[in-house]
Amino acid sequence: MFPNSTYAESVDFAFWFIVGISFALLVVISFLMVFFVIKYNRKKQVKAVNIHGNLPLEIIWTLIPVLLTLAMFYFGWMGYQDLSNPPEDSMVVKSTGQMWKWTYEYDNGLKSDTLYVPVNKPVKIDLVSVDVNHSFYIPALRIKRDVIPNRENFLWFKAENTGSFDIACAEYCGLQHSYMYSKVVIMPENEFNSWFTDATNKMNTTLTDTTSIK
Amino acid sequence: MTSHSSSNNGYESYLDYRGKGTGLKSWIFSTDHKRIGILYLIAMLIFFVVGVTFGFLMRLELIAPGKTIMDPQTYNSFFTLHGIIMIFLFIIPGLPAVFGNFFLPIMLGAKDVSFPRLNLLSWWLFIIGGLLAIIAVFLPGGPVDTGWTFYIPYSVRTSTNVFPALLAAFVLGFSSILTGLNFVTTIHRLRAPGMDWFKMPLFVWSIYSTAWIQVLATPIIGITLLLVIFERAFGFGIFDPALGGDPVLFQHLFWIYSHPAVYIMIIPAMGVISEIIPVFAHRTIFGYKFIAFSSIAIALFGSMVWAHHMFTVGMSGAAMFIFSLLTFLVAIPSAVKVFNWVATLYKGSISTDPPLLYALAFIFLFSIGGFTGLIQGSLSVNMHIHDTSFIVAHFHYVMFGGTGFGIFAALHYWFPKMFARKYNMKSAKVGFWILFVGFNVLYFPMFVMGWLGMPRRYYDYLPEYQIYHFISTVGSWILITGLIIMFANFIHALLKGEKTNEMNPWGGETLEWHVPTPPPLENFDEIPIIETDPYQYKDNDLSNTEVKEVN
Amino acid sequence: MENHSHSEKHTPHYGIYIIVWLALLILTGVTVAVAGIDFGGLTVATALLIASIKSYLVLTIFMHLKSESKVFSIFVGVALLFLLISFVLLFADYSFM
Amino acid sequence: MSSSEHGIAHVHRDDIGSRLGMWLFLFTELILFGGMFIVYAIYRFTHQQEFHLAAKELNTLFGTLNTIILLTSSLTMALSITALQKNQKGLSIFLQLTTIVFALAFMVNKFFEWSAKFHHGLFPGSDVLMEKSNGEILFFGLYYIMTGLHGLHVIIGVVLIGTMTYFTSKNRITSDNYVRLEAAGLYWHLVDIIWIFLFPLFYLIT
Repeated sequence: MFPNSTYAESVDFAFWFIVGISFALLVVISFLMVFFVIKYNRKKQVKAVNIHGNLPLEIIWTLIPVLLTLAMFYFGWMGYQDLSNPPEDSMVVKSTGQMWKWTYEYDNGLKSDTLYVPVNKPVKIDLVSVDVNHSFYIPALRIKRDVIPNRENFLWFKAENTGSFDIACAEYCGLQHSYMYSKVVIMPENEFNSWFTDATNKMNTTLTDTTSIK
Repeated sequence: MTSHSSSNNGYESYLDYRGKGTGLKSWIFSTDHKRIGILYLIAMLIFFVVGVTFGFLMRLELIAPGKTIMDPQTYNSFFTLHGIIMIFLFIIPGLPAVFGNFFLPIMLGAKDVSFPRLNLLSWWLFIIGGLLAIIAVFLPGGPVDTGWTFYIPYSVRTSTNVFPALLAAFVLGFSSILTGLNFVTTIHRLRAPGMDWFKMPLFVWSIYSTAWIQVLATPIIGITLLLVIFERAFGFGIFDPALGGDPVLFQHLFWIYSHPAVYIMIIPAMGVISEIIPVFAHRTIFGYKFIAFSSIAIALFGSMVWAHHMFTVGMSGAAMFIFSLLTFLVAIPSAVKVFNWVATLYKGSISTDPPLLYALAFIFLFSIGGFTGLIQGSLSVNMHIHDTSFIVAHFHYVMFGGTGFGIFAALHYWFPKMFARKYNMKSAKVGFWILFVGFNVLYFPMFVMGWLGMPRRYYDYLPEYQIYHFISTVGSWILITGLIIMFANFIHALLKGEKTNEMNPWGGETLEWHVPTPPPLENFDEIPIIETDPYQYKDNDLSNTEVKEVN
Repeated sequence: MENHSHSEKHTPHYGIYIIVWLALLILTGVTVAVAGIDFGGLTVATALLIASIKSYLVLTIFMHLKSESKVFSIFVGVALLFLLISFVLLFADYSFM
Repeated sequence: MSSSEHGIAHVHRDDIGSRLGMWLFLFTELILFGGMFIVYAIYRFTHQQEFHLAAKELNTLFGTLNTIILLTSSLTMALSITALQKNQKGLSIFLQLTTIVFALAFMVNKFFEWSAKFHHGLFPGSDVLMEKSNGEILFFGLYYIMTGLHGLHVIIGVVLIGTMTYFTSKNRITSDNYVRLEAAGLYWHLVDIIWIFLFPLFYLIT
């Protein structure tokens, strides 16, 4: 699953940065444990030595983790800063979560159950829930935000490649929670525009139809 | 267990004591801290088996996409009940209520806890809470399906039996508070003469910081659940968004308790490890004060990081910054503990008996749990992996790999003292290795699929995740085999195991190894006077005086 | 550690309690009286300040914290610190929204 | 170290320990209410105007009267312990009974206050309340739960102090063994402290 935005790339970097350090430390800890257990095994009849502690060592292994974790924090925080500041020129789509489906509404009132967006253009998603908590999650873009009644949440992204990706609900919301999937379709800008115009026209005709029947 | 008639070596053991009534009555109304510990142990293990069964069945359902053995409603109830039972009825009482009760007074050189009758009341509240949780399954309306987190607004909307489940958690909270209150008072008031704070065993330090969290944090969940009960029953507007409430505020209050609760679960396990490692390395613990103070530090900082469970709800930037930063810093005292444990193995005389194996596995698995905790504490990464099976894997590594293995370590370590029986060492080791392998096969794939985007609490999943789910389910079978071997070994030991009155089978130096086996009714004929530190191992020093370093 | 003397209490007096009671009544009067005045944002702060003074009196005199050993005051401090942490961190979220 | 009677688990008198335990229990009560104060604080912060409006419905006179009653009952409770310490058993019992009378007066007052609210249709889920703004619904939800739970604590206090009065009259609480009376007193003062905060926050923010 390749990352599909600069934000997703920064998430992947922070992830592998922490995994790398953690893995190295885990190897050291595990190796030392196993090594000591073998080297100082009671079967070798060697007398144990009482060592009550070592202050410089304690300071070192407190300070080094502090520095490492501060670095980890830094990358996570910088990435998040990016996510919480959508560009001014973002296209806004309102996403409504309800048990158990998503509906996307564009600023001209056009509704869709699949999220069509143009590639390389910032898209801001306003998140609205009409019943319980949901969470809007696009794994390919590494973004997620809870959808909570009475709360105005949003997220934004700028996809770098076209394609069709899953949108999942990540906050437990009852019986059909695991079926609350939909798709985000990222298309080239001209394709998106023609879809948007078509769909809008279709919507307007249906609207006039219903009014004429009345 | 009641069929004990161990030889009387001129004293009355707590197992033989006949005071108030006989048989069952002499147990369930006993105020003796050791009997109460055993009562907790029995109750807790029964709930553990039930919880494991739910987990096993869920894993079986997930072996393939689509319906395998149950419908989604049943699955949703199963993960809720699995969570409620494992957290409130197994891990939280696991170490403090069982081994804290049994060994804390002995390790302090006391005859009992400060309030023995209150102690018995705690156990009864625990049982009442457990019964309420069972009622929540069988009442019409169907088993509760909110997840153990009871998030608003789903928990005021669903028609299932939320009410008894909330009440159960509320009552269990009180049981936990009373235990904590009892332990804090006991540690302050009943230390034997000469036992100053830095002569206390490290298990006592860990129970002390745990007990404080129990007293201070639990009321918050009590009141929060009570508010939800009122909200459901009488239509008050508190958290319900339809009445203007804020569902996020519920989450805040829930986690103000439930995050420190994680430390209620893990700190005592760390205490057990700090006991076991010096005994089986046969040398003094490395960095006693650092381990002791890190328990307090974890308790303190642990109460400041709750909102890292809520990074995706849309908190303010300031809150995100603070909670993420503190989350990283709370890892430091845990790291310090791990380093000190490993250093304690250095130049020891190590005997690889089952308790040590469990302790080493604890360090390994808890480290993985801790490191993956760092990954989640990172804000941008959290946006991706929050509420995926990555989280499920992480907290099982901490809760099961950490606390669960800590409980098993404690059982193997203290079993001979508690029951005056020997278990089979070989079976214990076989059981351990199968359990260890099964554990990793079961939970590690969840990290991978979580990173790939598999959300948690999913009854069904997309086909691309099937291979990981399949491996994980196979892991659950291996793990359960290990558990069966372990429990069969204990049951066999209880019924047919070799009786032993050996006072100190492992060569421990804390006080519980200096009372007879099984311990007498009031632990000590005469309260001991403490002159030395808990982990002396003076016999090491005779030939090695020149290498000895003093802190 | 054991302290078995349970008659270590200070010599009891009625007078101090009555003085504290009078002070509490006066403070109640003050808080009702100033509630009508609009201090802007300070109204709540004033009310809470007076309530805190009243609680302090009850804690130290009626509940004997002043004459108890130090560990009792430390305990109260720990409990209040926990509540304070919860308040401060929660407002770190709500007041910067 | 007195050796304990055989067969009875550990008879050991430690008054400081008992009081320490009681204080720890009081913390849980304090934090129980603390949780509700947190909810109150947040909602007051997010719904300032509506809370002001809603608080106008509450009767300051009732509130002030109840504050005075409760403060005075705290005084009589404190005095009853001093009386016992001075070995004035009769006076102590009288003061304990006075405390109970004040507590009951508090509840009677509360009863009239709540009745008046119900009479105006202001109770959880009522039509009158549901038509009001979100902030007002939250305010009254909190008002009923917080004063209600406090009232419950007053009733528990009455039972507790009543039991202590009985013990005192039967000489099970005496001038050299009164730690249970002290514990009951501590509980009662905590109930008072909680009211000291409830009063301005609900009645005086109009």
